[in-house]
Amino acid sequence: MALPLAKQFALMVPELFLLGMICAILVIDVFLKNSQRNVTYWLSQFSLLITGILVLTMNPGERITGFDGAFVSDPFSVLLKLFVVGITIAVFVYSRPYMRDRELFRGEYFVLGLAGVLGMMVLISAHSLLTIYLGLELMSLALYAMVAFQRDSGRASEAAMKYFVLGALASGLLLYGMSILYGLTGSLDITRIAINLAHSPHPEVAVGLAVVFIVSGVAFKLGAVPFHMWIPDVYEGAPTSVTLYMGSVTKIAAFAMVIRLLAEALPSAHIHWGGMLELLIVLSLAVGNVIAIAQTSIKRMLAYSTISHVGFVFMGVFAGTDAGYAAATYYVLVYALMSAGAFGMIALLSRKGFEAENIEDFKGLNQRSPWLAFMMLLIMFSMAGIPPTVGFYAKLVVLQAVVQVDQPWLALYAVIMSVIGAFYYLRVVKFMYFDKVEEVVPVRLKLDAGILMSFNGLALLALGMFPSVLMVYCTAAAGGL
Amino acid sequence: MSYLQFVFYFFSALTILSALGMITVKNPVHAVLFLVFAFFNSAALWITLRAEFLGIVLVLVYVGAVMVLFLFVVMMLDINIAKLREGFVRFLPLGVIVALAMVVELGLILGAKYFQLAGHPQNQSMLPNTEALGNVLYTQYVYPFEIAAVVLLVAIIAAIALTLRRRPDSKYTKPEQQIAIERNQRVRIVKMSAEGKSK
Amino acid sequence: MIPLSHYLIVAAILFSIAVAGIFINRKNLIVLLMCIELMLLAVNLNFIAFSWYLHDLAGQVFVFFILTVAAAEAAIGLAILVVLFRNRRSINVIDLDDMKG
Amino acid sequence: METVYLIIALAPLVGAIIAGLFGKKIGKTGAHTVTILGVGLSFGLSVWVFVRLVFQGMPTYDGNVYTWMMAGGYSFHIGFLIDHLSALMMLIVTFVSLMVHIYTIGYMAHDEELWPSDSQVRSTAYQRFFSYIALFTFSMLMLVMSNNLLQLFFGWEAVGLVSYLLIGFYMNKESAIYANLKAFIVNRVGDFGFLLGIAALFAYTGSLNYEEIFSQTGKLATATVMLIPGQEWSLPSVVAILLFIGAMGKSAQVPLHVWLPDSMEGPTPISALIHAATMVTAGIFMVTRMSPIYELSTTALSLMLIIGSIGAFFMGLIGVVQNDIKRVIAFSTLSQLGYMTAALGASAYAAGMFHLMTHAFFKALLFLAAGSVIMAMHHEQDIRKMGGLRKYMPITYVTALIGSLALIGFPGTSGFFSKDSIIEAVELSHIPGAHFAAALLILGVFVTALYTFRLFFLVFHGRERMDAHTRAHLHEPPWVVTLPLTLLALATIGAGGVMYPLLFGDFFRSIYVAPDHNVLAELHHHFHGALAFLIDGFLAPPFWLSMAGVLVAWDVTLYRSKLGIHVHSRLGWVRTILQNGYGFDAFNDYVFARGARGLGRLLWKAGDALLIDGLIVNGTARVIGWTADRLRWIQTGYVYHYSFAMIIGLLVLLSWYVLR
Repeated sequence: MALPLAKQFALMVPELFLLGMICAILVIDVFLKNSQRNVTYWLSQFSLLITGILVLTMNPGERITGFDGAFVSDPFSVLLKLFVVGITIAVFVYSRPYMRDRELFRGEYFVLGLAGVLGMMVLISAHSLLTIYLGLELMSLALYAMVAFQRDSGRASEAAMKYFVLGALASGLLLYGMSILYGLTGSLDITRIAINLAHSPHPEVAVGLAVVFIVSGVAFKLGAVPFHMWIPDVYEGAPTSVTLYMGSVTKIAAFAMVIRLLAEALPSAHIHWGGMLELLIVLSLAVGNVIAIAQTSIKRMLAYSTISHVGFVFMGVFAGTDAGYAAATYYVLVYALMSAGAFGMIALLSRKGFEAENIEDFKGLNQRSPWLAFMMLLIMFSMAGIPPTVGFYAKLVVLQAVVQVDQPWLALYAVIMSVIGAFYYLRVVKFMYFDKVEEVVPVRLKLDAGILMSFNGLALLALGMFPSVLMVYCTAAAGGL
Repeated sequence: MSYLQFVFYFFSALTILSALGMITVKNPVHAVLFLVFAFFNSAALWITLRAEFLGIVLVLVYVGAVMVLFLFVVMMLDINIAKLREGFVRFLPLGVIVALAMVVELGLILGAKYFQLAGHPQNQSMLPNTEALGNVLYTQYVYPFEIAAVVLLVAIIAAIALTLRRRPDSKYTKPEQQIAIERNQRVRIVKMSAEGKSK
Repeated sequence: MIPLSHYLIVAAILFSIAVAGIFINRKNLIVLLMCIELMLLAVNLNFIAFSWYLHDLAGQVFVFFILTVAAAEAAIGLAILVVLFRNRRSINVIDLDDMKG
Repeated sequence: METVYLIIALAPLVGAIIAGLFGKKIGKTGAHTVTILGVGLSFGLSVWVFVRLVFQGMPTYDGNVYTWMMAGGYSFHIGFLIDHLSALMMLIVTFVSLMVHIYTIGYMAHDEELWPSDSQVRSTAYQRFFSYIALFTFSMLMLVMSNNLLQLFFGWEAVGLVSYLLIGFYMNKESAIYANLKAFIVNRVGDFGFLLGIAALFAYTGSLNYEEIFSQTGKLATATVMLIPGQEWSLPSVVAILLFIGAMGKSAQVPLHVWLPDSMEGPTPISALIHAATMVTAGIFMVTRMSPIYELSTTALSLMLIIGSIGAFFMGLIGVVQNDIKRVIAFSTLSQLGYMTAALGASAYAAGMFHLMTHAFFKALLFLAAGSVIMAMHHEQDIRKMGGLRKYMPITYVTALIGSLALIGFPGTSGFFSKDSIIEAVELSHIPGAHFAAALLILGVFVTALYTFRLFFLVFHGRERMDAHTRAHLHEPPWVVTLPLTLLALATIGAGGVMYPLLFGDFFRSIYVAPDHNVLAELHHHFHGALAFLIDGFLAPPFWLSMAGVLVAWDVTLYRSKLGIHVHSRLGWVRTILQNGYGFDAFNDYVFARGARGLGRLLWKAGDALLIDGLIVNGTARVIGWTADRLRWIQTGYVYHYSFAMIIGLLVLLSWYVLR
């Protein structure tokens, strides 16, 4: 069972490499002049790229645990890490002009961003309560700082403060649940907790207590109602480049935490957390979709839409079957892609002294840049779940998973709610295509960002037409849990 | 009541009271001090559970560093105390109700028979607490230990990135330039004709 | 001997006080940060109590890491607080309502 | 072989993409060259496949080429089923499409003149048009080559899409946009039924693959479904009728036929290809493909028989009073589609398919000839302003005559073989409603001859009623127009005699006909070779009826042209009824369109207000909007409220799930 230490370290070569690069960048950045900040940027991108390649090449192809069960490498973690790293690259590309215009283009931003990625990777591979907590905190601390990064902005610091206080509260809830779980099972290891809970009788009520706190904690990180309140404010207040980061990749990591805690550690308590998730799903779908309609800020609108998407992700988890976990994985990966595209679009359309944060700012985008408008159309269609974009398929597999566990009413409810939700996505499309602007300001677009955005948008279409390409991996990932 | 029980109830009561004090006093400096007091008492509680090392760490590191940081910030920020306490009483009942509900629910579960395990714990290992912790920390828990190090690194970077301000207008001397000064840069000998004596 | 549940109940009370403190306190952000510290203290007590009664060191190790993380968290929290104060000249919770709806 | 099939389907798509995306760069010549090459390749390969399949006994191909998705134990594929039925359809589609492509070079050559000079799309309209028709060919091929209902549905929607794009091709014409919208809405009604039918089949058989569905017909036959509590309905009937509703939309059957006459707003080559020869026959094809299901339900067959024959007779009547050259042919298409549907209803699927083929040839021919006339007349479409064109356009004249004779079923032409066999099949059928249908179909022969030759005589014979300027410029169109006309005319004459054997025996192996429905087998007993059939044809009542029709047409248009006016004044009300198309349009306008418009306005207002200024005025949207505004208040911006919500949530979960 216990591998030699060298082999254990070999499992986490990507993480070690990334850590080394973080330290290196931190030191190199100190010696750079402000005009040479691009060096930091390219170094960060290079680190991410190599990390991604390492994740691929060091992929054991099976489930291996190391460090006394604290670290696990399985198909699930490899898939999620690849997406985290890949989408972060896109996030950095989208945010470069935005950061530069606002004098935020500093080395610390990239160091913190990379540290956040490291935290996500730790979280994704975490296999004990301790590493879950540490990974989560590593990610969250980097995020708190990134939200407050625009130091002269009152709104950014307000958002950071709200995020921090509520995030710490949620961490506290999660920790409390973990402590009860530890008390019940006497172990921090996920596998041992699962075995212990399944094989020796435990008082229902006590398990329920632990589950309530843990569900509350993870629901906060993903942003399910009623633990969602931070999302709109923080998304709106944070610099768009940070919103982009936290809106896309961190959801993947948070989802990994949900799977590790609920699906792997507590499968025997499905009866408890299933019911709780159901309540959260019902509330999230309603609140997210309905309030989004009344928004005028596109960042807030997308924040509420996040909440409704979280409802869908939870529906997959709620099913509690392998098909459900695969569907939820698929959904969250697709969501990260869509949200990176949507927030990335906001960042790309912003200029010096102008934030494209109102829905009205998308007016007449078709006149200004037909191609970007088309990409945004694809993203909005995908979020609304309109075929042939991948959003439709993602919703479909989730609904299917729910129907298979005999919850047709929940599926029907979700469908109705997403029809309501389609309203506000289409509103953006309407603004882009049917409203005219008097003065047509051409969009100034960097080549790399343009290519990546095209890739991002077209990927949603291509995946929608050939959904099985990704679904195969998701099914394998869920099967390997 | 045994000695241990007395110690337990005494310190528990003090911890809870100082926690209550913390959330109710007006002056934030007092609040910090109440929290410090709560930490001291719970350190004592931890020691009753034979966790001497953690108890001492709590006092030395936590109270000694973190709480002092709190105090420092409280005093650094110029806060109008009187204004801060307005409207407190209005929301107190709601807070009390929710907190009580929570205590009751948690108490019902925790106080019931489920958590009565091992009423008479025996001292399982002869190793002192500090040594036992040290043994596992660098072996079994080396991975979490490394992550914790990164967490601290991130905290340092974040704190500096957020608060460090280079003031362009601040004046400071450069010692190396002061040392490397040459005489002729400072003293100029001017030749001039002597002034005529006044009459 | 003191039963385990006594420790747990003390922790639960501390936890509830911390939670109540977070939403009773409408004026001072620093007290919010302190409430979070108190909450972690309650969790730590839980872990240590379990650790002792289960004869398992893992709980204490967890507490060790929680203390580390909490210190880091406090540092960042206070840094954000300072930034906020510089921008707003206030740490009044009620003033934090630029974004809503 | 799989590669060949893929090439057949994809070659037009490649052409469409190149012409559509790079239209500006490759220019007009590039656009038509690349699309014609694509379609030509498909046609060549289709011929080869057809020959191999039919004459060299190559086995039927049924296989999947790509797994589109696997979900929850079900898998959805893209695959091909190439049997005699689909090979025939491929042949028809690619042949007519190729002809239309070539024809379009001539027809659209000066198309820019029809656009306002400031129109942005003007410069690429030509390329766009070629891109569309090539895209249409691809979609239609996907539809007919499919081996499952999902892909069929994909093709179904795709051809619909291209059809809407082309009806509204002249997007600056309001009538074109209106027609476009009408086609869209009417087809949605049909598609809704179609989709429900597919869903019902999927629910009961767990598959969308034809093969797998048909292997379960035994089980399906006795299945019942309860749509209204207490009412058990036979599942095959429900499915068959739902699918037929889809066919009604696409194949323009009464009462969902209203979009087809208006679709003539599109350029004429489109009317020939999409709205006469191929797309509108997709419904006929689909029903034929699903014959094993239809054979389980006499109810559905009877329904088709009645709807088809009503369309065949009454739509033809309307054609008699139309004055727009394209609208006359459009109503003729409706009538002929009625014949095909009636054939399906009589279980004479092979006869329906046969008529589909011959109709594709002669109707495409007629439309293209009409287009040729329209071109010569400088886009004048009113037949009252034509006349005597025989002299000026001999090739068009001859080909149009061949087409008209085929349409009225003159013995020897292809139309004769196919239409006569339909009539006889219906006469022999025992399905309820068959007698009624047979009577209407036979009367329809007279009507067909009447409107066809009324049109023919008014256009090509008699007094020249156009103005002097037009007359001076009358001339035969270029070879790219006359070549397709000639080729189609040859096909129109030849197809009947050559292809006649496909009616009988097991040519269409995939068609299943219940033994007691098999009218074609019965017909076969009376059949003593094509020649005998031909001679019989001269003696049968339909021939005399059609001759009477021609005579009457001649009488009212040429011999006693005043008589027409006389009749008009006496029977004005009949004419009004006919010209209003039995009031279908008016009815739709009053009930559906106005009702829908009212509903639409309601929703539009709600949607619009919501969309434009975030305020909600009306309807459901108002409730949601109101709720949204209320719910927003929860988001106060205060941290303590946020944490309070979290704690309350926690307490609720705790109390609900733990302490219950």
